[in-house]
Amino acid sequence: MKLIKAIIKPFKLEEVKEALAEIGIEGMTVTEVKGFGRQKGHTEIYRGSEYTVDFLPKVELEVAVSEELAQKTVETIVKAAKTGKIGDGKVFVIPVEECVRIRTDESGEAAL
Amino acid sequence: MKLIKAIIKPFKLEEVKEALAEIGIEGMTVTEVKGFGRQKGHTEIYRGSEYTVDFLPKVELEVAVSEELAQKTVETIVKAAKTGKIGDGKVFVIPVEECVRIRTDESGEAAL
Amino acid sequence: MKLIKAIIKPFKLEEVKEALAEIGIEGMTVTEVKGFGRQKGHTEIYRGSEYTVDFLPKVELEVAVSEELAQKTVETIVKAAKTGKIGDGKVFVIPVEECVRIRTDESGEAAL
Amino acid sequence: MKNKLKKLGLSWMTFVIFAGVSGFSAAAFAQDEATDTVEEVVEEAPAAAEPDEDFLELAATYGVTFDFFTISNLWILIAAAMVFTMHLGFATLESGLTQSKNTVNVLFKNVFIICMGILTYALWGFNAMYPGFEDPASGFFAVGSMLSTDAYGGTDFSYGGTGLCMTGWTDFIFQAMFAATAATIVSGAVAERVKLYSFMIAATLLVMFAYPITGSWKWGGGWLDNMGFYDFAGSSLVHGFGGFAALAAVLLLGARRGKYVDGKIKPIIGHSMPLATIGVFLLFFGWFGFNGGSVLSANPEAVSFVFVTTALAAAAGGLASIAVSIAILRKPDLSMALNGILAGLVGITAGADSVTLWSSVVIGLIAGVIVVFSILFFDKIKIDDPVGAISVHGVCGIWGTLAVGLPFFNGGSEDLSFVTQLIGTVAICLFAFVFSFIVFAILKFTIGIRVSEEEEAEGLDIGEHGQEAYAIKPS
Amino acid sequence: MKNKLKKLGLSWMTFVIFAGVSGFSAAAFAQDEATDTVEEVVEEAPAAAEPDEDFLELAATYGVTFDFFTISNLWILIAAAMVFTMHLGFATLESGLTQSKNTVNVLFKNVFIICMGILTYALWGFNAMYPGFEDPASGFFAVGSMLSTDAYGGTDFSYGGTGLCMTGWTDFIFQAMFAATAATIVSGAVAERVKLYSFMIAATLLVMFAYPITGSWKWGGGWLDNMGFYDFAGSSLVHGFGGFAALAAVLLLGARRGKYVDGKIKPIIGHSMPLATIGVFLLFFGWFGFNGGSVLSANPEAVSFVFVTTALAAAAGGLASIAVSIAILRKPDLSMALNGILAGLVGITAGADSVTLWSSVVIGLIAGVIVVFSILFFDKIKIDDPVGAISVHGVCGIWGTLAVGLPFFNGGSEDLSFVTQLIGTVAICLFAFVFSFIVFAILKFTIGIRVSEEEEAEGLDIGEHGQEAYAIKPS
Amino acid sequence: MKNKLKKLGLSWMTFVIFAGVSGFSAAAFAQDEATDTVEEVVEEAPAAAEPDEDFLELAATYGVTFDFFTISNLWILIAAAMVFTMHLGFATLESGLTQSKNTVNVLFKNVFIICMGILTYALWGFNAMYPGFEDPASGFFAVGSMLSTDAYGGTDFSYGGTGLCMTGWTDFIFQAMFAATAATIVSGAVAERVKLYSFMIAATLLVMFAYPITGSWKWGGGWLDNMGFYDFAGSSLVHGFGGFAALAAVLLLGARRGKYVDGKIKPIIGHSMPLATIGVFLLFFGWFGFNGGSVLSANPEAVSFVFVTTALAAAAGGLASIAVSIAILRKPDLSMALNGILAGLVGITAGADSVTLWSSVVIGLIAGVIVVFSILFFDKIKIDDPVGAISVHGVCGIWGTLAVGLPFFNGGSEDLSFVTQLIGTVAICLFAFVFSFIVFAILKFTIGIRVSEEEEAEGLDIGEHGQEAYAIKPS
Ligand SMILES: Nc1ncnc2c1ncn2[C@@H]1O[C@H](COP(=O)(O)OP(=O)(O)O)[C@@H](O)[C@H]1O
Ligand SMILES: Nc1ncnc2c1ncn2[C@@H]1O[C@H](COP(=O)(O)OP(=O)(O)O)[C@@H](O)[C@H]1O
Ligand SMILES: Nc1ncnc2c1ncn2[C@@H]1O[C@H](COP(=O)(O)OP(=O)(O)O)[C@@H](O)[C@H]1O
Repeated sequence: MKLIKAIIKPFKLEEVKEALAEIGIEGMTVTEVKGFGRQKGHTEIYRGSEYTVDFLPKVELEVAVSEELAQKTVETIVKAAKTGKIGDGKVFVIPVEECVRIRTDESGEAAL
Repeated sequence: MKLIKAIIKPFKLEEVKEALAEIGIEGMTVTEVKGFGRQKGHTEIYRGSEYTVDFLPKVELEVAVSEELAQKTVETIVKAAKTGKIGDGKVFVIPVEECVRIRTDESGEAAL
Repeated sequence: MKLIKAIIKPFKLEEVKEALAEIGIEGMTVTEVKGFGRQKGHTEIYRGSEYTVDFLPKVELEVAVSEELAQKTVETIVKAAKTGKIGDGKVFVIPVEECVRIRTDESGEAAL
Repeated sequence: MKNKLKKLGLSWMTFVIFAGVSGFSAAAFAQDEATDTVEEVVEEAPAAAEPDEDFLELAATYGVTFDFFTISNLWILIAAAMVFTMHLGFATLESGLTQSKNTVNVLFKNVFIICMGILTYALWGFNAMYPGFEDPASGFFAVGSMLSTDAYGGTDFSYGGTGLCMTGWTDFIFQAMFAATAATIVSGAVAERVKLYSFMIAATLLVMFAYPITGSWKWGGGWLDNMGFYDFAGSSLVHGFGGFAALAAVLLLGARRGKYVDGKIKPIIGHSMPLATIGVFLLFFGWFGFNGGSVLSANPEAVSFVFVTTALAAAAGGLASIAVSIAILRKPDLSMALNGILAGLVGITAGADSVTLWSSVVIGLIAGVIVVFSILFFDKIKIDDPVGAISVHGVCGIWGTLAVGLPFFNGGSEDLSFVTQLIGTVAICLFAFVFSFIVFAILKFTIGIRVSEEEEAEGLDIGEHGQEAYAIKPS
Repeated sequence: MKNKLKKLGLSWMTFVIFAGVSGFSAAAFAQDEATDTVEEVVEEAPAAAEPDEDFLELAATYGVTFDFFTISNLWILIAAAMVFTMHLGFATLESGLTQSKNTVNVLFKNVFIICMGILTYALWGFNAMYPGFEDPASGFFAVGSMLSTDAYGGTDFSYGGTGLCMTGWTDFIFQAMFAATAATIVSGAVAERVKLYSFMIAATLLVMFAYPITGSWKWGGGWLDNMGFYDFAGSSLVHGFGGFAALAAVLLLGARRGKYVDGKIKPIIGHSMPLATIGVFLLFFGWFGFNGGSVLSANPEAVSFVFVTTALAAAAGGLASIAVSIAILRKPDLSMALNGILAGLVGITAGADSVTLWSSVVIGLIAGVIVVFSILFFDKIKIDDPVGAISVHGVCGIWGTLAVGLPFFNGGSEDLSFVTQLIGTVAICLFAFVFSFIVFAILKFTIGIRVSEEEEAEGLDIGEHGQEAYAIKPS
Repeated sequence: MKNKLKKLGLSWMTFVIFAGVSGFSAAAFAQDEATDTVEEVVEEAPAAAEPDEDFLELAATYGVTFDFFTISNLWILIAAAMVFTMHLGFATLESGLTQSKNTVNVLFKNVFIICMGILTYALWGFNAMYPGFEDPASGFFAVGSMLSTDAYGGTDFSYGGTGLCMTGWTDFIFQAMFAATAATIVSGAVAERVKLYSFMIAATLLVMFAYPITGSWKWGGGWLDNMGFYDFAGSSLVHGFGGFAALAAVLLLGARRGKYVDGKIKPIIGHSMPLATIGVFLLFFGWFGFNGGSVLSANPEAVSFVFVTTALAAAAGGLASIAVSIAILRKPDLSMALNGILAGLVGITAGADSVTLWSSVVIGLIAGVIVVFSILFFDKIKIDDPVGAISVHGVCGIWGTLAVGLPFFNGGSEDLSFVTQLIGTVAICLFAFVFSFIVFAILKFTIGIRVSEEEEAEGLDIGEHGQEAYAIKPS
């Protein structure tokens, strides 16, 4: 199993969720995060002093999927989250050794 | 070492924390997240328009443990977090290659 | 590639970010989390009842880096985040199998 | 207004009377003597405005007290608006001291209460509370009825006179703003676990029927009034009432899950101290209207004295709670400071006009001490009151009412008796407790008063309203 | 003040006149008869205070109505301050019902509007709105100008007389607080997508020029007033105006991205219900000043009646919306309850002084029902109004104005006609719509009125202001 | 009240005097002439209410000015309640502009200040501030003492007369609400790093001793008053005082860690713009009471003029800051707009009653410009003031006081001199600075004034109070 961790622009969440639903993925966990990356350098001013707003609001998606689905999931997220503009985010694939559904004690891919 | 990532219902946090303490685990990191999964479909209405509250408040627990403890930790979490109702969440086990305690530079399992 | 996950004290974020910039790391994702660890036992009182403030505000940093940079990154974070006092946090190194930049579809280390 | 003027057939004679009332004719004498110089002056000063018809009519109606009546009436209206802001104060205080998953529910209850309170008071409560008992000695329960007027704008002008100094409308709106308070107090104590519809029913019954009954005992000229019981603005009649109605509800409802575990108290921390602080400041502000308006006229001495005692007691209550929290809880506790201010305010409410100046400080100080220990006490006996409403309103309400009966505080007034005060406050609080107990008990055994364990865990916002207070659905 | 006193050359004669006016000479007669006893009394009572010169001058100026004038003037000033708090109410309501990424922008617009509104009203609007048309029948547009005074503090004391009962300054500040409201209403409807500078320009034009024009039609004694049109405190003149100006803006602006997707409505949920609730309570509070102050004197009957109708309609509106939301939306919806209260308030504004008592309840109830269906309707036809401003102010504004013309509500008054009410409200709302449409259309085809797709997605706070509302940059 | 009436032995003669005073006897003459018609009228109109005894007593006490006295007294009380809301304004503004980890601390300080301020002012300050200097020319320091009354409710009715137009209680409560302001201003400037107990001690000394001293120089009739110094509602006496006391504290305290790093300014961003905005609107609202109440009577011209100048200056200040922030900071900065409004308000405070109409706009505009540059300047010289208190209150306080002395603004009044204004404002601000410096210096070298580096990093909420403002402990 893989844990797909995607950092995307917040307003893309809905679209990504729907795209994932279309390929049969119905579970995910979402966190509000702040991202720091190339999309920066926009200097702002607070009460007269300049500062760089370098932590931009992003959404982090964690989706655990079976090996087979992993590639497809990544592609789906990339496609749905793309705007082509800087700051679109990243997708990471992390190995998952075990997975348990708390409610049923099911484990492995059955738990996803 | 393993990183146990558990997504649980928020009000179960206290119980899980105490259960973990009993098996000797005293460190963890907690994030407020929104979960999307089977526990959905409850349609709500905001100012007259229907929408699906599909992002439900959950808590994500990250616990790094030694190989030996991993299994026990997962079981403990599952047991403490279970309500038997849909939406109880998942536990993922992710490999950790290295771990460092910032304060002391200790590394490996000593750092946990 | 590795995902470096560091849990640090919030007010150290700026310093860590700058230290990472110096070694050429310009991307990271930051989450506000609550940490539970040795730095606890400070009992507080709310409306007369004692309780342990065991969930302290921390910041979780996720930095994906190439194999080569991993060690250096960990060291840099540890150095910059250290105060020597309890609660300084941990750094975990997690394997990453794949990485994609959403904007460009680049993958692998080029995507970092 | 035009129509009415015509109907009244305001004649020239009214003008003459009025002119007389205000000394116009006397002015005329003076003018005879010094006509020239007068004209000189008039050239420089802007011409004295001609009184218009409306004014003349009004003045003719009220006679010599017209202006005092107008000022007083205006003050009570403004005071009513200030008391209104207390409902916002309660809404923010209660939501600040509870968890964010129940915020919509807490706010909704407060919005409902003020709307329901005003309407039911118009439909029934007001006339039930001020019945004009024929025989005050036996005045226990009065029958309410709808506010009524013969025609547009009609309320008897002579309603207030100089004793009451306000129109019937003013009396109604001021009292209506008070009425809902009792339910609001209960709202805080039962928060985070009460079933919404059950609460709405109980709150309506409390405000519509129960509150006017005890109210009439004193303010409606009933048996307590007849006995010499004194409760200026309602330490017992409003706050004690609310606090003990809350106690009954909480006893039937039980504590929030997770509050008392294995014999230990686990605090459930309020989610927003800024909201709670906004609430207490607004309540403090509104209390100037609550107590100041209860003078029922703009009598300069009485209103200003009440402002001073109110402010001193609140300040003393806040400082006392801070001191106690530092002394016994080892930390300056903001939520205790906030409760201390409210305790001082509740404490002074019964005697704001009749205790001596520095007594108000002492009453406030003691209230501020009492409230901390009371909160600790109720927690110890596992009576779970998320916002401290029972302690603040119930316990300090009794304290304030009794204090008025102590010679030390009332300056030895012969009209005030500790025993009478005791009888009164016990009667009121007991009635509130019993009424509330019966209502909540009936609800408990019919539609239920507590949300399911699951709903309580997930939060009442989603459970009862399908709405989150702080949506973070990113978009 | 001292200087002025000297300039006025206040002579002894003024004192005599004054003394006469107030019956001093009469008092002297009485004293002749009973000198000894008087002295006795005086020994016990504190000495009657000597009237000082300032007072004498003022009293001499106003004559017999001095005190009534003073009370009335004070009331309108306090009412102005209460109306001021409505701007905070709008600011919090609007920011609560929108997303957190646009909060700075929403707050900024409200801060700007009140500042701009007061100043432009002083520069132009006030004198344009109260022109004293020579021929009311043809009074359509008046030319504005700067507030002016000959010298320090100078405003003609005779400005108000007993009919208006206030100084020119008071009249100005009370009306100024109203003036900005129209723009605030638009602000809510166009939130989350309008370009800041375009909005600032449009808002300025609306407040400075358009609002005084329709205002003068009625309150400035223009053609509508002449026709018998009645709008007590502005259901149409303020709220209908704002609502329809908003509608025009929204039509040109389009819906927020993501609101209507594939023919389905996707609600964009407000980020803070506590903020929204604070907003509505403050608006309710301010409305007592809005309607109560519109009596334009402290007339006890009128002001108190207006307080009662205002409160009853608001309460009824809230309850009706709660009931409807439970009935058709299956859940008690807090945001609908809040809108219901506002609907009731807007609805009663036109007739707060002239409808019968229980009519106010019915008007409020109907407004509370209308507003829910109106919000659903506008959403169905894809007119995206984040806070429901068009429904609350526009639709319920019309409802309130028309209701005054219905015999059922006005008690069959002969002065009020449904047709005239219809003409008036249509004229006002249409003018607002057309003016706003032209202004926003010109802006659309020049500097643009909508932020870029990207900025809308990222939020206007960063885009327009480079500031976040809730900084969480940890430090 | 009943008791007192008896004690005063209100005799029939009082009634006669009163009747005379109000022209009753004159009315009697009129009635003789037209008895029949009168009766006719009376049938239609409700009967004129009988004046009750309380009223008669009061009116007898005050004589002809009774109603004016009552109105004025009521206005100052309401103004006091409005000034009270400014403390909530400060609490929310300050917590909004600071970090969430210090929110409980900021709120707590504000809660403490208002409680402490009211009590110490009763214990010492009020009598120290209004001493009635025997020789004004040498009036520098007066000894304070407890408020006192001979008996219940007793304050000399003749306290105010028509010059002051209020009871002693009213005077006290109005001034008490002002008193704590000085400390609140300091609170904002030292936020996020000051040790709680040290601050509490310093604030108490400032409010109890220092503020009444400078206050007595002018408002207590001391040497500055004697010299012709003018400061209507306290640009210097309240705001300048607070601002310079804050400056001294900040100099001793140093900047927050992380604010100035390697010679660069790193802004520490406030955590909630909605809270900050609520704060400024409430301060604006309260300022109508602050300035309007400082008229010390309900004089229609003066109060209404003050409302207008206050509102115009605030609006101008807001717009000026917006313009400047757009011009030099390239973005419309909400926090600057908020500070601009406050700057305008502080600026107009010294001359709200005495500058010409459009001068108020110019004073506000200039204040709005000054405040932005002042904030930038203090940041440049590394004086760290999280909320801009020194600039808003200190710098604009001086500006406002001096402006009153400029003929351009005061319309060339001969009573006002720039040099006197300069002497006064320098004396007041200097005294505040020196007093505050000494107090904070002593504290610094004894118990310390700054929290540990670690506590500052972790936040004062946990460090000083063991409480979080926004608990998110899920449960
Ligand atoms: N090395 C990294 N490790 C973790 N997260 C990263 C990394 N680089 C970028 N991110 C995340 O991805 C987001 C977008 O990256 P950025 O470099 O701004 O643009 P792009 O995705 O277009 O390259 C960042 O805001 C951050 O949250
Ligand atoms: N594939 C997944 N990847 C990541 N998180 C998941 C996944 N599936 C479920 N979750 C998380 O687990 C929570 C519970 O899952 P859900 O399907 O609702 O119920 P259950 O745990 O009973 O199967 C979700 O709210 C979500 O946070
Ligand atoms: N086993 C663990 N798994 C995950 N996070 C941990 C673990 N132990 C500690 N942490 C995180 O590290 C933070 C600091 O740990 P703590 O034990 O308090 O101090 P120290 O880092 O000095 O050992 C905790 O607050 C928690 O967020």
